[in-house]
Amino acid sequence: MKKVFERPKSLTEVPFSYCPGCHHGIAHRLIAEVIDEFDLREKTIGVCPVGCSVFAYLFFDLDMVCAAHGRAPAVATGIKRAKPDSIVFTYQGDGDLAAIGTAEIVHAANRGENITVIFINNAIYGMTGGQMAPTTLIGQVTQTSPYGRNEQTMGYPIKMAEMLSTLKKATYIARVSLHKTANIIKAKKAIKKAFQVQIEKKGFSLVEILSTCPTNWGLSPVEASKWLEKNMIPYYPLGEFRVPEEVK
Amino acid sequence: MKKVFERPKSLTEVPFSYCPGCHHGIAHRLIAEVIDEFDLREKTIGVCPVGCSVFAYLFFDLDMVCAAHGRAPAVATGIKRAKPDSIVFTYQGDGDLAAIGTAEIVHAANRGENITVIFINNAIYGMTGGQMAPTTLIGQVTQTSPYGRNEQTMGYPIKMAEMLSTLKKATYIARVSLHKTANIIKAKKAIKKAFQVQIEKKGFSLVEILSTCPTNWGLSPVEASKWLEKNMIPYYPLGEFRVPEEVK
Amino acid sequence: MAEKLLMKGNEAIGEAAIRAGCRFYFGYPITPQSELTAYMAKKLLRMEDAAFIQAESEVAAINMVYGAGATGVRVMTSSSSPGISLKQEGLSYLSLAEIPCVVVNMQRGGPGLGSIQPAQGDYFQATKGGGHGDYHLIVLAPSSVQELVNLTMDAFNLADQYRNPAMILGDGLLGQMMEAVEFKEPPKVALPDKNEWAITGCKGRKPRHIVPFDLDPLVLESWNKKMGEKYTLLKQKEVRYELLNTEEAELIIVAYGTVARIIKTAIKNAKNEGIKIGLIRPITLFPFPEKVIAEAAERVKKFLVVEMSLGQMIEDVKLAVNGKAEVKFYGRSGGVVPTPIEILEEVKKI
Amino acid sequence: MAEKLLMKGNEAIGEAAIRAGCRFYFGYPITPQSELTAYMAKKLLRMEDAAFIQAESEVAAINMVYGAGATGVRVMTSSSSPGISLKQEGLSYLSLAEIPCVVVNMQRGGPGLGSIQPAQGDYFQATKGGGHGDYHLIVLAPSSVQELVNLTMDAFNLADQYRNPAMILGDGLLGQMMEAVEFKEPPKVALPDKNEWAITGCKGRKPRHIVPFDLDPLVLESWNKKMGEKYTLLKQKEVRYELLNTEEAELIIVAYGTVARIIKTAIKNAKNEGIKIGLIRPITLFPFPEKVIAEAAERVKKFLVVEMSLGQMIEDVKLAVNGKAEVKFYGRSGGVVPTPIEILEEVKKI
Amino acid sequence: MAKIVIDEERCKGCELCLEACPQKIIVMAEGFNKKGYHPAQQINPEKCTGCAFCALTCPDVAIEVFK
Amino acid sequence: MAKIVIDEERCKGCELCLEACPQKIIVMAEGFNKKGYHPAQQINPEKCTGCAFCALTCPDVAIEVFK
Amino acid sequence: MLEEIIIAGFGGQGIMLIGRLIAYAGMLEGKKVAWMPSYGPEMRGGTANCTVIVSSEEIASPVVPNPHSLIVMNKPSLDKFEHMVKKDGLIILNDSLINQAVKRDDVTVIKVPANEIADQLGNSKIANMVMLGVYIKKTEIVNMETIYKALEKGLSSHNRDLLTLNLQALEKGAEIVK
Amino acid sequence: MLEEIIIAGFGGQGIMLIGRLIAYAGMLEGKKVAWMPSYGPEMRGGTANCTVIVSSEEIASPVVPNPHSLIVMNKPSLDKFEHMVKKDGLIILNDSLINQAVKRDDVTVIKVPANEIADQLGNSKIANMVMLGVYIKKTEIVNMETIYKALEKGLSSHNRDLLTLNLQALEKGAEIVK
Ligand SMILES: Cc1ncc(C[n+]2csc(CCOP(=O)(O)OP(=O)(O)O)c2C)c(N)n1
Ligand SMILES: Cc1ncc(C[n+]2csc(CCOP(=O)(O)OP(=O)(O)O)c2C)c(N)n1
Ligand code: SF4
Ligand code: SF4
Ligand code: SF4
Ligand code: SF4
Ligand code: SF4
Ligand code: SF4
Ligand SMILES: [Mg+2]
Ligand SMILES: [Mg+2]
Repeated sequence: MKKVFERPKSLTEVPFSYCPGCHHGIAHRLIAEVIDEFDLREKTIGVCPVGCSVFAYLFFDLDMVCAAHGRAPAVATGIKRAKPDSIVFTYQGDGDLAAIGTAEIVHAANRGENITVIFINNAIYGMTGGQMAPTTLIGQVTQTSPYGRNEQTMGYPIKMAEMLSTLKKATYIARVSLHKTANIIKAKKAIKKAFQVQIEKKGFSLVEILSTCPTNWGLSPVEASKWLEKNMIPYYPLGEFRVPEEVK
Repeated sequence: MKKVFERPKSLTEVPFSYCPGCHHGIAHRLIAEVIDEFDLREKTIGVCPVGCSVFAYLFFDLDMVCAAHGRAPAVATGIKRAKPDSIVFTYQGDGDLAAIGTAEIVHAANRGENITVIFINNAIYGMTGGQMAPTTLIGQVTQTSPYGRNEQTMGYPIKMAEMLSTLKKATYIARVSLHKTANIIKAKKAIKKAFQVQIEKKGFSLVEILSTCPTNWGLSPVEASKWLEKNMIPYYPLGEFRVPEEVK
Repeated sequence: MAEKLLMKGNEAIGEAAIRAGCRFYFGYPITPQSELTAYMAKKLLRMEDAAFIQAESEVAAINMVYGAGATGVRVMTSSSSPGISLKQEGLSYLSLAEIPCVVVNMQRGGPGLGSIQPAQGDYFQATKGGGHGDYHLIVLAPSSVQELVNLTMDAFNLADQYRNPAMILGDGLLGQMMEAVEFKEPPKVALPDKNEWAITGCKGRKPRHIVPFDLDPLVLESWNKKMGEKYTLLKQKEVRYELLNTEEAELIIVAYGTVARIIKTAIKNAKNEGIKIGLIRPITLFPFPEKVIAEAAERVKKFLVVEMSLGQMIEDVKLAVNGKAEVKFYGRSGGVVPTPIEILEEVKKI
Repeated sequence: MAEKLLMKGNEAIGEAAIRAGCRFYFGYPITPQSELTAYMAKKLLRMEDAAFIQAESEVAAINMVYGAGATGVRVMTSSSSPGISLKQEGLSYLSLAEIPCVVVNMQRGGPGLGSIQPAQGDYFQATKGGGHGDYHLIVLAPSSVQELVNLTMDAFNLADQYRNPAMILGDGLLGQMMEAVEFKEPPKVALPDKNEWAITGCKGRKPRHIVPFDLDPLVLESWNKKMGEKYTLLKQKEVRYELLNTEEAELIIVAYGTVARIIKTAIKNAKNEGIKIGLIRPITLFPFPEKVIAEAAERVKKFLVVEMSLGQMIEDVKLAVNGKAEVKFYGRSGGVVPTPIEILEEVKKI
Repeated sequence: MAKIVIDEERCKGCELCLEACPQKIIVMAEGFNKKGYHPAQQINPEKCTGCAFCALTCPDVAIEVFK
Repeated sequence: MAKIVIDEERCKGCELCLEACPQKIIVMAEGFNKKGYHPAQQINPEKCTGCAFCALTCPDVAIEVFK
Repeated sequence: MLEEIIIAGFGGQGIMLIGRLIAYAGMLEGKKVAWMPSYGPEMRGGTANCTVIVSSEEIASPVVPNPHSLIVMNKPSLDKFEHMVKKDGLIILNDSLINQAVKRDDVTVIKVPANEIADQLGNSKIANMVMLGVYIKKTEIVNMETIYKALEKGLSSHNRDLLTLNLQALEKGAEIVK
Repeated sequence: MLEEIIIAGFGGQGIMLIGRLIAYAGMLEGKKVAWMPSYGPEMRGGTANCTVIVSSEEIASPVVPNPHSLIVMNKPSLDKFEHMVKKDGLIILNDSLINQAVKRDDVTVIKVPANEIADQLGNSKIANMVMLGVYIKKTEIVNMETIYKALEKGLSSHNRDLLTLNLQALEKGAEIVK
């Protein structure tokens, strides 16, 4: 018998420290697979954020740098400008990218930095114990929206993919989800395109990945995936928002 | 004979400190006129930025607060939340609003803060002597784009009105210009609508005003207005991007 | 006597702030202070004439504080070390603008992302001004959950009285631990009238400005001097500290916050072994209790400063001692909390 | 001898940095340092394997420095007081991550938006660490345009040698003034190999990480200690200062940067009047020249510290003097530059 | 019948009112004001329609219009 | 003929593979692993198609698939 | 009187809750109490622990390097804390998840098949209460009734439905201590 | 030899440039020089000034509270700086824009109709060069030829077209000094 599915080389052997069923692990694996498939392991530099995935450096078998909360796009910019031949990706949560790091992501995208951003939208601050993220849904109960997110005082969940798609040099922007195997397969395709854009030096690429946080959502992993499908996808449409001609 | 045009009451007698022909003065007058016309002088609180208009507190005969560079929307949020019956506006340059203050403007808009933002897009950092703003045009020579803005390394000029219009609670968003009398009249209408949205507690309103900086553009005021018309307007289309049903 | 409640330090601060009349809170989550943000959300979102915002960042939060504070309301923000670093520009602005507010720092191990365990590495930042320019925060250092409550209430009064930002400098341990607390009526003190300066719209009066700059250096210098006088006044009138066994001591330990509690156990154990140690526990870190230390240095010739840092407060202790006694240091850092045992061992070495 | 050029301080720094091999600059405009940003744009945008970015903010700039520095290249950013406050979190990160870089602060009047005139109110922030946690920058304080050039070159070497961020602490006056400068070859010193740690992609070796945190306090503490040792080494090996007339002096003035120059004129004038004043001018503010001051305090019983602030460096002077001599202070703030005349008057009062 | 009054000392000589006036009856004065600018000046006042275009355009609010 | 190998110690008992398997041949074991989770376990291995849906879905990359 | 306890196990085993209950009950009985959790991402699937101090005097140091009692619900925690317990101290361990002997012979050890008992009661989540029952019965640091009161008052409404079940678990635990 | 000069006027009058030219020329002649501008938003329409020091010795204080010479091109600057000039010092003032007498009688005053002269030369922007011409001729702090050289070297290419015009203005200025 032949191994038809195995652990990608760009992952270390270290077991993920994520909660049971947390989608961070799936996202990690997909990135590692893409890096393996493009054979980029030795020239890739990953930038992990502050968030549950602050530990990503333990899991990716790559050169990794941990950025301050929200600043991964700026750190990645510094790296990429200094080493233009390396492949640089950031891995960021929704608190990291869509709250504190808003300016950094907007301007990295606007400058068209030739980096790839993997954006884990789990509608919550996971690491800090479940506060409202800019992406938290209306009515969603969190530590800081204890009566549900209320659009009157807290606004609507922000659609980063759509917002960034208004920027001309945001070359590839897609939104995918990990709640079902079929979606996981599509997610990988999007991540692959994003890296391809970078390899071809076509500019900024970002994949927004709808993910679960069973722990802070207070749901079992299976329930969480269903909740994502039922509540997040209607609000956050999946698809490609920006695609360069040649990559389509 | 009757006075048919006079200095609005919401301006002090202090002469503007702006350079000859600088559009900041026109914008100031329009805001003051709108405040007068709505009779809001006694309940209005203005927030001035860091930029050439840091001196706005000398010119508006209103309660005024000077915010740190880029933070005017956060300061205005604090004021408005503490005094919900006051009318709060910020007055911000393009360095202030579109660079350092990106996160603050995006999230004030996203929360739908019931404030009015007057955004002076003069495609340059005026105060500090003419550096590139995020809104500087391609090819435009500035202190920090000495060979002209190059989209390869600096990205394209950012269209804030369009970007912010992707946010659901950005109730009123318009772009106007001050390069001709007819446009000045239109600009005033937009500012009036923006304040009206706030008076009616309908949420966030912003007017992006294309303006000249003759000094740092290295042009005479008359040439500068022409340059604006010829170069900025084709890139930054004028018009209303978001209008609440009832205000249309 | 009020009912005793078992409360986490972070939540106790929140309750104390609300009882002190704070209705406006702007913050951003960070371990180990997140419970405070959550507590304020739970309470303020259900109150009239109140607001809670989870800001987009610490930078935004401190500037919301600036805006709300400018209108004269009682307002608070909180964070932990890295988040407090992001507030430095804002704190510098608030200081020159003389806007009262309360800022809580539940310190964690640093620098950088550091650790999330308790530490005291932000002493310099808090007391010397981590932002630019000459300014000082009023810095209060509680060492129990009850004191967190009391000092939070006092912080609002001091802030209003001196028109100066006040900081509660705690640490992760204080924020996370539960102890029994009582909430007494917040102390009533005569406070200056905020209607003299608050920005509320110019109805019935001349317009006012809050403008923390003046391009004329002489004007700005006059403001600096006015602030300097305020700090002198604080040093004269608001210094607080706790003394333990300082009279009979042969060695005096200076420590604040969590560490001071641990020292107390060490002192008790030492007594059993016949070693006489005293404790000076600064409760206000700015203004620093330099006089009482200077006086003690006339009598006692050995000082030990214990901090959860590489040594920061020790500089203020040395400045107070002014060469009159030997000043040693023992510190743990990175989130390590020293034990009474190791402190006693350290004492024995001296 | 190299050709003499008449250059603004800000531009001279830029030229010195480039000659020292710096090819990466990330900054944000602010008066009075904008000419440096502009200079770097003009030069680096035309160079190969170089990058200049006007970042979206000071926060972004320092984090770009972090990223570029992590790859092992020489990298710089610059700003003035409020902008430096915004970099505090980043500086704390850079310190723990041990990423070499050079940061320029052309101080202006503070706090808040302050003024744009020269000041020295950021001494505490620069030397004690305005960010969170235990860390120190290497802080160099030039007092002429030529020294700006020399120290900028040295700063890159020191940063690399100690894997520590280095700061040039100037002021608006130094940045704006023009003097004649010469550019000699940057000093060649033996530097550790960056290939040991730089993040460049793991080709041919094990992957590396730059991760400025460890949730295990004991691990973090071990890093803190390692940093502490580095600071001790700096204090032993890298202290620099200038002495003037300290041998015959009856009073010693301690001052740095621009102020020290003004003092020199005052000393000359004083000599004419028969008053013997000496000057100790710290060139490194961290490590601070405490030994030379302590030694002087054995002989001279009167010290005067002059700063363009309400008094910050005076604490380090007092710590060095340790009660052995009287230490007085004279300061101007808010952007006011003291004149030789007023300083002489002040001296006469003592 | 209309007229405009230009506040000489407020005027910075930017010439925007010259451009704005449909009647082209504003010119720059020869002399300097205290700030060192040549201020704007109306000629042929009888042609003034009181349209206020000049005033609407003046960045320094230096013009009043009467009608 | 296909088979899967579940790394018991990596498994956190999230049950996502149960959901993902079209053959419904994964269940949770009774016992605990060292971390205190009930690990997943394949039953009726002969029904396994080697489709790898389980592995693709496993957040902890605890499953290998052979075919 | 001074009792210092460390309670440790996996996150999710209800470690924090039983610590709080002891502290709360102590307070109700007029004692000085302090409760101190480990915190941070350890909570996510990793280990969690808390320290409780119940004392008749003012509590100085909240840091407890050498507790008198250790309630331990998983193996990694036993490895971590076993050596810290005071001589003549007490270790109560969850036998269901720890198939490892205590190495020390200078402490009292009580092995509790807490998960099995909880499963028998129909809810594996209340293994913590079984442990608590053992501890209270054994040490009588507070009255069992005060723990009941603490449970009633202290449980969030969400958990209150489980009150009876919790009480049963406490009793079952107490029964183990002969 | 030590010469300290303050040059002041409106922003845009070319104040900074003539200061730089003096400093540059000084350097070319082997002297120590320092040039220090006022800076900031004063530049926008407000007043601008700079200080120049030319010295045979190392320059200590770059701050000049009492200059020997003052070149002043507008009224507000005269008001601001007149009283600072050293006794027996020199004030060169732009008569075209300052219709106000110097109050002091302990200094030498030269009045220059600089704008008129510049206008006659066809470019009002070179009034500054007229003033510089007067100053150099009067003080001989450096040779006029060195100023020419400085102009050639120091002018940005943009301004170089104006070189001849600038030289004419310098000469016109020099002519005023009999
Ligand atoms: C400056 C700063 N502010 C706040 C924090 C605390 N913090 C750590 S992670 C985090 C947010 C995590 O949420 P997200 O980015 O959505 O990532 P997730 O954990 O959900 O994957 C916050 C606020 C910090 N470390 N630094
Ligand atoms: C934190 C901080 N960074 C930088 C500055 C310097 N600064 C002052 S105004 C300004 C930009 C002004 O440009 P813009 O916002 O476009 O306003 P304009 O002057 O063009 O009206 C900058 C960078 C500052 N004061 N504070
Ligand atoms: S807290 Fe949420 S996001 Fe973080 S590891 Fe757990 S499930 Fe994943
Ligand atoms: S610099 Fe530009 S924006 Fe500023 S006042 Fe002058 S013309 Fe206006
Ligand atoms: S009012 Fe109209 S016509 Fe009269 S001067 Fe002004 S623009 Fe010209
Ligand atoms: S528009 Fe106003 S400032 Fe400009 S020239 Fe006319 S009157 Fe003068
Ligand atoms: S490989 Fe397919 S059939 Fe086999 S266990 Fe996995 S999901 Fe089920
Ligand atoms: S998906 Fe993976 S971790 Fe989850 S139960 Fe299955 S094998 Fe275990
Ligand atoms: Mg998240
Ligand atoms: Mg601008």
